[in-house]
Amino acid sequence: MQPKLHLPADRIAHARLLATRIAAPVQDFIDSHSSVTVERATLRLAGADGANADGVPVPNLVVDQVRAADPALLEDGVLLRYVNALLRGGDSVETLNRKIAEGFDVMSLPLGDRAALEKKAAELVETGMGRIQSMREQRKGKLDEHKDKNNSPLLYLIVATGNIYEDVKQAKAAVKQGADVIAVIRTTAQSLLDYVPFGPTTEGFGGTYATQENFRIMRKALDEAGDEAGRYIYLTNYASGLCMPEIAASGAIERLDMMLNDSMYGILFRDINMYRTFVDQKFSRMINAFAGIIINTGEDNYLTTSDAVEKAYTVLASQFLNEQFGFLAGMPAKLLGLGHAFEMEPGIKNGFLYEFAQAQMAREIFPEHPLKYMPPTKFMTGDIFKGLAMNTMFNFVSKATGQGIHLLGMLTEAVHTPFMMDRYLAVDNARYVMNNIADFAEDIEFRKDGIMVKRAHSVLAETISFMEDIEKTGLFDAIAKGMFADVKRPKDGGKGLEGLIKKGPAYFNPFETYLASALGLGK
Amino acid sequence: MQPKLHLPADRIAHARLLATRIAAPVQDFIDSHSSVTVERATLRLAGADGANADGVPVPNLVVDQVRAADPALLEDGVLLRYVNALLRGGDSVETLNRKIAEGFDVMSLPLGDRAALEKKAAELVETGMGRIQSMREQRKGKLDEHKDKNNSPLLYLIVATGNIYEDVKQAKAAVKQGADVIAVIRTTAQSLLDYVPFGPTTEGFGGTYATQENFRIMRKALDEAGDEAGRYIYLTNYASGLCMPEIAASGAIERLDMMLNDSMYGILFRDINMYRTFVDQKFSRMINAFAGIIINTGEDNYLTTSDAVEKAYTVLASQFLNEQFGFLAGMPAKLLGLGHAFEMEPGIKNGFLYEFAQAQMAREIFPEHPLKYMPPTKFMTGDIFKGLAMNTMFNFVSKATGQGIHLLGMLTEAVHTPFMMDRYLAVDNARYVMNNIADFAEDIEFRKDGIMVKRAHSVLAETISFMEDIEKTGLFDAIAKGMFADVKRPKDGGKGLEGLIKKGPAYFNPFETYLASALGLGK
Amino acid sequence: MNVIRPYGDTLDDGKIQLSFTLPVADGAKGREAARKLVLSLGFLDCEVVHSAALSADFSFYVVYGKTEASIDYDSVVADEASADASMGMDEVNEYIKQKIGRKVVVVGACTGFDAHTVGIDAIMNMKGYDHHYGLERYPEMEAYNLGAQVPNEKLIDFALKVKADAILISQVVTQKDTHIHNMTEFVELLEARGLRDKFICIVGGPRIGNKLAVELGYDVGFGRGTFANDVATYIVKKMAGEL
Amino acid sequence: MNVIRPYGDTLDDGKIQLSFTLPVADGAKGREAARKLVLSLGFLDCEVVHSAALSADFSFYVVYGKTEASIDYDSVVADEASADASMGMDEVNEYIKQKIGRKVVVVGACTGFDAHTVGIDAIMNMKGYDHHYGLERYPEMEAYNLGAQVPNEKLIDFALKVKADAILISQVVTQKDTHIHNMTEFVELLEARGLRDKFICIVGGPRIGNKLAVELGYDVGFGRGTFANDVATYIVKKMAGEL
Ligand code: B12
Ligand code: B12
Ligand SMILES: Cc1ncc(COP(=O)(O)O)c(C=O)c1O
Ligand SMILES: Cc1ncc(COP(=O)(O)O)c(C=O)c1O
Repeated sequence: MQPKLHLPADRIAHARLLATRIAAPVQDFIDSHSSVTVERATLRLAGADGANADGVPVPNLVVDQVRAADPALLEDGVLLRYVNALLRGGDSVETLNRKIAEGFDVMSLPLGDRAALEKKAAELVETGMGRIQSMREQRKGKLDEHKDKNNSPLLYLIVATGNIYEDVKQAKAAVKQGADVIAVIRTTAQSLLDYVPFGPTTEGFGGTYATQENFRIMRKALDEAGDEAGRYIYLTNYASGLCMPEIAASGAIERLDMMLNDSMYGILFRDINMYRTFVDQKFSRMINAFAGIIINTGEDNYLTTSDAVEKAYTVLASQFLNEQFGFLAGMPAKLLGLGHAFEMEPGIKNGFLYEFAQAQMAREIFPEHPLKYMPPTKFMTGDIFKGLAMNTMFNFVSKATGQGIHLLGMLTEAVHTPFMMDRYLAVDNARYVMNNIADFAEDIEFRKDGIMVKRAHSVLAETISFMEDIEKTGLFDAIAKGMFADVKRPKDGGKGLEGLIKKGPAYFNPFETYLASALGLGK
Repeated sequence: MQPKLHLPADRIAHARLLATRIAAPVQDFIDSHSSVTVERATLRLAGADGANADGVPVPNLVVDQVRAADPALLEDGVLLRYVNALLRGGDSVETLNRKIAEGFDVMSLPLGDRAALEKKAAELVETGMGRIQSMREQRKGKLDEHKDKNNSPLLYLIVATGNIYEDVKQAKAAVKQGADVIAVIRTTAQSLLDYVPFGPTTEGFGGTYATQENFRIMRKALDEAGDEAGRYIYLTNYASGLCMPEIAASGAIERLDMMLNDSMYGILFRDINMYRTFVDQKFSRMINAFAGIIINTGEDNYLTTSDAVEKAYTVLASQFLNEQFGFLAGMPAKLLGLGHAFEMEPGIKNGFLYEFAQAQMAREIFPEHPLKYMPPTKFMTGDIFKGLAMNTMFNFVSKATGQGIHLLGMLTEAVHTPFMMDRYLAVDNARYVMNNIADFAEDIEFRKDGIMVKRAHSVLAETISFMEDIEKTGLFDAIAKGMFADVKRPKDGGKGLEGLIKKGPAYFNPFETYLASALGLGK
Repeated sequence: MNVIRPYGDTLDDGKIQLSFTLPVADGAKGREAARKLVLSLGFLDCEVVHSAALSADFSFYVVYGKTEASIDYDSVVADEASADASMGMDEVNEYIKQKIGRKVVVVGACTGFDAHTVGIDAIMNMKGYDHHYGLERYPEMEAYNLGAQVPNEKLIDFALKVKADAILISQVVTQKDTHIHNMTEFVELLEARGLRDKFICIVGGPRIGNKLAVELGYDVGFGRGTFANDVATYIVKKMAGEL
Repeated sequence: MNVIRPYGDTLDDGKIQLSFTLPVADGAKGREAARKLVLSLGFLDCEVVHSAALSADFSFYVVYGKTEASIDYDSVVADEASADASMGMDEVNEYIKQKIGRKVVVVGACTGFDAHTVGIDAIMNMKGYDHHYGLERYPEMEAYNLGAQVPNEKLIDFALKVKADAILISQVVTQKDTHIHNMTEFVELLEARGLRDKFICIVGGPRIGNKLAVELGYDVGFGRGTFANDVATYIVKKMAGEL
């Protein structure tokens, strides 16, 4: 698409430079730390799975056993102990998992020969990473098979029944209606659980638990539905929360295609400790990157609490930061589904022009990124007819600015989680609008000194000045001072800090090493 | 608004020239003819009103009396006989009307002194035209009082209960909701009645009878509602049909602000004889012009039967012809609400671009004309949610191309005549969209070789070649051959031919003379 | 028995969306009235999610309700003449040749004051509608389309004249039940003239249902989405005594 | 008696628009099922104006129905706490000075797993909402907003600590009736600890009605469109014994 906004390339470059400078000190911190969930994710990649009778997952049991034996041991990484148990018992991964679930303590065995351990670990890396690699290839195969059959932008629908089997029904109907992407919304507050539930689940509130088994069930259903519909269906779930890397690992194993993964969402919107979040997001993104999973970042959340006109620059600033942290985790631009949203008050004169300008701005500043564009939510009301009109305008802007991933707005957004018919109406609307304006983007230009051009320039300028402030303050302090989303998050506050681990000199994590090298990340 | 389409001025001028050449021979015919309804309209302007016990209106009674006495007398004009009766009886207009309604025959009195008759007639002209002039001034006063309070485009809503008192309720609610224009839809098939019913009416099908009393009732209601809302409310009704000039006369007297009035609608869509229609439309438009009433032409009708993409040129050709016949009747551009419509099949790829281009084309070719833009109707279905989305897109195009008179689309178009809530949803949608994109038109340009520019150029080219054909064929024959709207109308077929009157050498119609001179029309 | 209920996002949750106007002012009392009204329709549960003033005395409501109402799907009998397997054009012509052995004559019109010809044209005109040719194109049929606003009397006379097998009536305007009056008048005229049995009487239009048509004395009624071959199939099977 | 009915375009025409899904395939039988279902809800007359397939086994319907259901508008009692004449901020403060004579302490939170703070913030935060300042700005009130996902137990402890007069709970998520469980638990906890009478208990949220709140043992419930002064008015009048 031809650029329309005449944005100054040097200012954009400057903003990117600011992002690297802001991220650098954070990255230093990240590199010297792990967390309980990074360790558990590593275990999962190695094959740890299952749960005990109380539902405590095997990876948690292992970490807890290590910590119970001696908290200081965590600094060496937990994988060592799992591998040790495998080697000592001569068990398969499955057998060991079962034993652990039944009460076996990996710390009951003294550490064996280091070289043998490393060799065994290398085998596990090969198997684990091979499995993910093969999922990536499967995806590529299917995408090639159904080339050019998806809508552009991809039409993204959520299912949120709380029951994975009901979700499957709704998802299949959604595919029938034309969806390209199905996101299974998680149950309320799962992001605050410091473990990933096990097995298929049927009881969630406002969403369905993200579990590896649920991923598998939905993946299978969508492959079937997609084959029938003749297009690939992207499966999406949420990494964010206290278990980012673990969910990323399960997602990689079960061939998810997209994951919600934001470098700061957990901090700002879930009050998770900032150190913990930064550490977790990195490892989770390395996994996403290796698995070829597109991440969706959460800039839209800024606008659910702050004003979309006034605080537009926070969205752009966050996009630059998410991009930067993504690059640092080895993600290429084409996996960075940076978020933004159509959330202005519908009564604003020329509001459509501002939205159009901002969406176009995102497109031009992040040209290769599969931008994730979110529909109106905050100003949706019980007036479903007005809501439908707002969604129509949103669909228009999305197509006219070439967005990548289009979350369908629901006319009942202010009423309930989507009914099946709500979803149908959403897809139908989007397809009508997007086909009807198919080449509009190419057919118009913006007036050089017009409202839209001016708007984009001013948001970019505000963003840069905001990022300059953050750079001066430092990102940790900036968050602590409430510079993002009007919420103050004390550095040592929030959930999950206790799960942060300072890596020791002997920290052992061959998965991390493998990933870093595969992704071309220098240490 | 800046032009965007780069339409060649010389081609537009050529099209206008073709229109004058097409209209000229028709105009010659018109000038040598009158019709029963032209005569009745003249009587109405002179004050003839009321109806007999069977509901036959006084103007019809007078014409019938003249014809019954001697059909050849019609060629002198009927007014003479009415004036004669007035003078002879020494009655007031009201008394004479009552007498006629009670059975008095104006032909029972021999013709009196010519000079006295002409003098009396001149008095009637002064009174009658003075009344209309004062209505025009009242309108101007009210428009000045509520300057800039109307929406742009004007939001036009219909009421169609069949009962004038119910219509009033609905109209008032519509004004409260934001309408600028209220059109009282006529009862099904009124256009085929060769008389105008009398008095207030409560029993119509699909609409309410157009009667002078109904006009008065609604005018009063809208003045009240408008004063309350702080803006002028335009009252609209339909001139078209077998009584075009009479309804125009009643509308002028009761301060209507707009009237549906098309030079060919009756022929093509109501199978009214073509000679009759051309004669009638001229006199009705002269009255409209003098009364400052905006006419709305009916080009949208072409698209209810023909394909909107293929037959776009018929719309533009008809606009040129309606313009030309308007000019010939003394109408300035600012009273010419030329019609067009958003009627493409919603499944067409880039359909929105074609609609946008055509609406913009109409705007650029007819820059001072208050274009009347009609909503989707043909492809509306029982899917009210899809319908609402189509209306949203229509509202968008209308605002983005600066249309003048905007007929609101109803989400239930395919279901029933509008419910009160349907109208509310329509206004609400239009106001949202139009405010949200307020200055979009000024903010964009069209790509020089883009789809929209090309579309407009090609429609203009097709129009010209179509009009060249018509010029060659002659308009009467072109209609007879089915070149318009795919319907063939034999020259001597259709309704109302028997009411055509060849003017005699002594034809007397001082109202026509007055209007022609006031409107600067050379004979 | 196969009991079904409306479905929101869970089987049998009974969710239904409603919208309507009440002739009262908008406000808390209006919303409560809306709620009570919906409950009185037998909804278990009702949320008024939106209200707005339409004028000082009228207000608009959007409501989501939950009902336990259900029906036995097995007991439902589809009642749309055009519903299921109609023959295609070629099949119909073949059928006529085989089972009737002469041309079938049909006469159609838009009757009364109704001027909506697009529907009857869709059924009868050569070009047809949405890739279904009209009856005029059927070689084994003779089709006369009289167009708009045809008086019932005239239509009957014409049908007699051309010895029509079937009369096709289109009725689009339904406001104030004009279509009912008009349809009734037609049948009464036929009966008065003792001609009811001479013709297959068919009526169609977007708001016409088969039930209504049969009630009013027609053989069949066709609604929205009808194509020429649906009607043709009906006519020829009826003539051949297969219906 | 003032009997009212839904209004389409004529008084008492009883017109209502409905839309819903049925767990059956789209088609003539589905449409008939939809029609029968609506009739079974007591509609006199029902037109299925649109149907569409949502999947092989689900279908969507748009329907217009006509009902004779009516209610006596005079007998309707508006039941929205925020409905009518609330005092403004200044008035409330004046009222506290006059009739209570000490600062009024309120504690608010979004309880359970609910993280939708925008609503409680709208009521409590300084800046307020839609030009209505929040309770924190009321000079005669002391307002504590505990934010999101506060366990009921914690909220009660905090309220005791600051000697709250009123506890304000926000519940936005209603799926699977979480709000009901959560609201019930809160009241049960209070009662178990013998504290129910110590506080004015108020709950709010977009899907909360006063009726429901009172049923579950709260003093009052506030729905969508509530402003701080509505709640403040209720609290102070209740404290002053004027409610
Ligand atoms: C086009 C149109 C017009 C055109 C008609 C042009 C023409 N030559 O037909 C014009 C502009 C003239 C017109 C005028 C009026 N119209 Co009109 N019009 C429409 C419109 C937009 C489309 C109708 C259409 O062409 N549909 C397409 C055809 C293919 O569909 P169909 O008719 O349903 O036909 C299909 C089936 O029903 C069936 N079928 C139909 N007839 C038959 C017959 C047989 C025998 C069979 C087997 C099947 C069959 O098969 C067809 C193909 O599948 C509708 C709104 C809408 N979107 O539906 C309003 C609509 C029908 N009109 C309406 C009204 C009120 C009028 C007027 C009375 C308004 C007025 N007061 O001036 C006038 C008067 C006309 C008159 N005297 O009848 C109302 C009717 C309301 C009601 N239910 O009573 C509608 C619904 C609009 C509205 N919401 O107000 N109209
Ligand atoms: C913003 C938002 C979010 C934000 C919340 C940010 C934040 N800090 O609050 C984020 C993105 C985090 C979010 C997340 C989720 N959300 Co949410 N969210 C919304 C949204 C878009 C707007 C809500 C809002 O802010 N409204 C504006 C405020 C001012 O209105 P209000 O809350 O009604 O408050 C007013 C009154 O109700 C009243 N009031 C409210 N509380 C109180 C308390 C008292 C004491 C009083 C007196 C009055 C009062 O006064 C207020 C002012 O008038 C709504 C959809 C919508 N448009 O309504 C969905 C919505 C509420 N969310 C929903 C869901 C399901 C979720 C999730 C569970 C999804 C998931 N599975 O991940 C999560 C989980 C959150 C959790 N754990 O609770 C659903 C709830 C469905 C239902 N009825 O159960 C909704 C309706 C969207 C939908 N259609 O699915 N959400
Ligand atoms: C990046 C990101 N992660 C996660 C979520 C939601 O996750 P949860 O509500 O489970 O915290 C969102 C929702 O907006 C999001 O944007
Ligand atoms: C110019 C014009 N006149 C009149 C009408 C309708 O009048 P009637 O149906 O009464 O002939 C229309 C309707 O589209 C119209 O466009």
